Amino acid sequence: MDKNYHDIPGTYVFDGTQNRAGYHLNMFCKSLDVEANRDAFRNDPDVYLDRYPMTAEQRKAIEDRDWLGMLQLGGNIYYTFKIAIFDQVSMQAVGGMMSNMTEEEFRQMMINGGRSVEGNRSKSEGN
Amino acid sequence: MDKNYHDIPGTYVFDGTQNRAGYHLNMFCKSLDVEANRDAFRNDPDVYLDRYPMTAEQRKAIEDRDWLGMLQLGGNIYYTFKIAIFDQVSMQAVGGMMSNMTEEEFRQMMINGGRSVEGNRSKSEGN
Amino acid sequence: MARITAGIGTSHVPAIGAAIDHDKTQEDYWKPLFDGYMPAQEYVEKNTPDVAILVYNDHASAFSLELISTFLLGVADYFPPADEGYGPRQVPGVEGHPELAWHLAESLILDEFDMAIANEMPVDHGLTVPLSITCGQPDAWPFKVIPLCVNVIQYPQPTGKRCFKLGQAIRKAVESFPEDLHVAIYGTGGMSHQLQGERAGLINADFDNAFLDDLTADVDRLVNIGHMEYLRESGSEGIEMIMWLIMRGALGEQAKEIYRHYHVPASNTGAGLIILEAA
Amino acid sequence: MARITAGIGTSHVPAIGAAIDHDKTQEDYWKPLFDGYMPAQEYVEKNTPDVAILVYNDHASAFSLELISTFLLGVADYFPPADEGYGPRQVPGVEGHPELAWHLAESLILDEFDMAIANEMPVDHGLTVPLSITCGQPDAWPFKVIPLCVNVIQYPQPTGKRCFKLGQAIRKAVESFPEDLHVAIYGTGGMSHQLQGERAGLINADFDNAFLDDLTADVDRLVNIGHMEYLRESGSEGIEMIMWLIMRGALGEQAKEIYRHYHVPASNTGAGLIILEAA
Ligand SMILES: [Fe+3]
Ligand SMILES: [Fe+3]
Repeated sequence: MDKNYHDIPGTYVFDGTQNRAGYHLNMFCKSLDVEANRDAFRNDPDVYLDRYPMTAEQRKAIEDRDWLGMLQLGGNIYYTFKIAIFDQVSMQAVGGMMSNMTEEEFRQMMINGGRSVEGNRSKSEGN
Repeated sequence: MDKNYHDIPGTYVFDGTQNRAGYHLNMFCKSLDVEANRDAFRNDPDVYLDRYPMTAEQRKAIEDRDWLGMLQLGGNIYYTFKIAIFDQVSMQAVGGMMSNMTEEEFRQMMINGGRSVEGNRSKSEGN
Repeated sequence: MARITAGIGTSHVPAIGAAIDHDKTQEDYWKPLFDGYMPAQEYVEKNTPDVAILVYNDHASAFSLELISTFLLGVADYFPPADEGYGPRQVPGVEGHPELAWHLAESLILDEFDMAIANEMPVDHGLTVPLSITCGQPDAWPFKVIPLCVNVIQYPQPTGKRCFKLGQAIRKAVESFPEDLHVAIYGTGGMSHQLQGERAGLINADFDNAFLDDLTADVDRLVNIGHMEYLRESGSEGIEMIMWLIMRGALGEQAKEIYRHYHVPASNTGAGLIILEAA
Repeated sequence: MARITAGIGTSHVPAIGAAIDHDKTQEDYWKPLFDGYMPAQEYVEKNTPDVAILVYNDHASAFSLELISTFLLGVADYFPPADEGYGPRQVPGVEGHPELAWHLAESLILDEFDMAIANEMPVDHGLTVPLSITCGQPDAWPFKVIPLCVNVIQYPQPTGKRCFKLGQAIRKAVESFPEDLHVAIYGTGGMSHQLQGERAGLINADFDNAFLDDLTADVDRLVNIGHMEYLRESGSEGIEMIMWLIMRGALGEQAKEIYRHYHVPASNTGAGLIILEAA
């Protein structure tokens, strides 16, 4: 299989490898759809996280709300964003944290037409 | 869609129409996979069956262990057979009850090579 | 017989739904977007179908990584709005059309599309936001809906070409349904956006506008866009546009553009809307 | 690279599993059937693959009418035996091969097969009985297994032709896997049987033997058997034989018959077994 999508900068394509690496991390996130689970997680995050057999790195990334780290460790944005919903943090704030901007800067970038594809297409071609 | 399989005698093809008619009946059967549900059903069949919005005919067919009736009302054999497992009744016994034979007669028919396809192909052609 | 008369392509950004639900559509940020939606609402009101086949994706709401379906048809009578962490959207429940849905499932599977069939599922913003965009805030949706849920989250998504072929097969299947039904089809998601990574916030208006153009001018080009091109040019979530190709495939060879609208941004997304009619 | 070398077709009747589990294989009723299985066990012992792709169907054990997948690949590390109402079968758990399974999922979806992907599921007699038939009662199964679960319960099942094409695509996908793996493929279910209705107990040995013959002599005839013919001639549950065509398609144009066995009855079923090698 041609994995040339690894050439796209700043992009974590959720393929089989990522799915396998992040399965329990993502399923933890998915569990937050249920109110009782959100309560349990709020009440005692440590005990709650113990239910999911994650690596120490994954667990730390969740605890630190390290949004990029979660992606790098197999997280999928639709799943990890459930933690942002839990935290009442917006998609713009998360977008900013992943790209080293404040929420307001990120929001303003979007109003200005978004991040340009120019220069963001390819690591190898640098375009 | 060509529904010419209705021409096959003594055969209930589980198509979309049957699926819709029998959904709750079959999902009741499926629930018997779980031991706690089997206990609840054994304990008070009436209360347990109330959980599933079935027609009066479907409910009666279940209560009567009317295996043909269940199929005619949308049951699927892989689901309704879960009731037979619950009752500790064999597939041969159920096969016999659907075709007006004793379990022993049915078993003997199988040992003799099974029910012949000759004469059992088509209602319209009578072959 | 039943007929597919119109196709609607539209983004399904959750924030658009939230803006409608919380009466923000006339705020400065949202007004230009919603002004552009009004003609679409008028079109749908004048041309209300009996049933809409709504092609969308579930965003880890009804389904999860436990079981990922490539193409899934909802055959239920009723689909409740999903709770996406804020409580279910306060919109009407979605009435299905099980007879046509089962007819589609049967036709498509015999036609070599490997559909999954769902008897029970909630529907998330992917399905309800397009209804809000095109129908406003009625007490009940004005038509029945057959959800067609596509995997766009897990790589590999079905190819654009496969999606287009599915659309063509849907057209054939609808036309073999005996009842006289007026059917519309929605392709939803996109347009360019990326929610994740250091490249989050990517928008490619040129890509989006060319996509809108070629839904009538050069369908062949669109059908041959590969996953790499979507990912690179339209952002990792821009690949949702493959769902518009199911809609386009279901309109037959020729289609006429009736209306279009494009606005950046809706939250993190290039928001597009197009109305097409089968020629 | 990986290669598919052998294909095994076999019935997967639950009573066969029960006879093994309860040491009844030497009883009069069962002995002729199990005597015929011995050469297959010897073959598998001499030619143990690294991985087997096991095509089977779930019998309302792991899945239900809530969500029906046409073709589903199991990508997990491990699949526990299902509880089918008697407690789980006391057989070893099934180790998966996630790398090859994901490779298959990706290749097949890009090749326009609309696969579902499952990360967690128990496996029922449909999968474990063929393992028992061909491997006996080991402490652990001698190879890894990729479950490929096919809908054969809900009409319409995928067509025999579609199944055969899926097999062909599987062959191609396996051959593009870089690791050197010896892969076998099982097609299971059938042969003629009908569990339901007044026609319960139907067996058609002529149909079954012709099917076994034509897996080498006239594959084209088998590929073109339609659903009506299966239902009418081989009983409503005989349609499971479409799963053998996935196995056959995965062996390439020519295949050689190594061994076969046919016996009536195993419970309500005409029990067949065949070993084929890719030419
Ligand atoms: Fe989406
Ligand atoms: Fe079976």
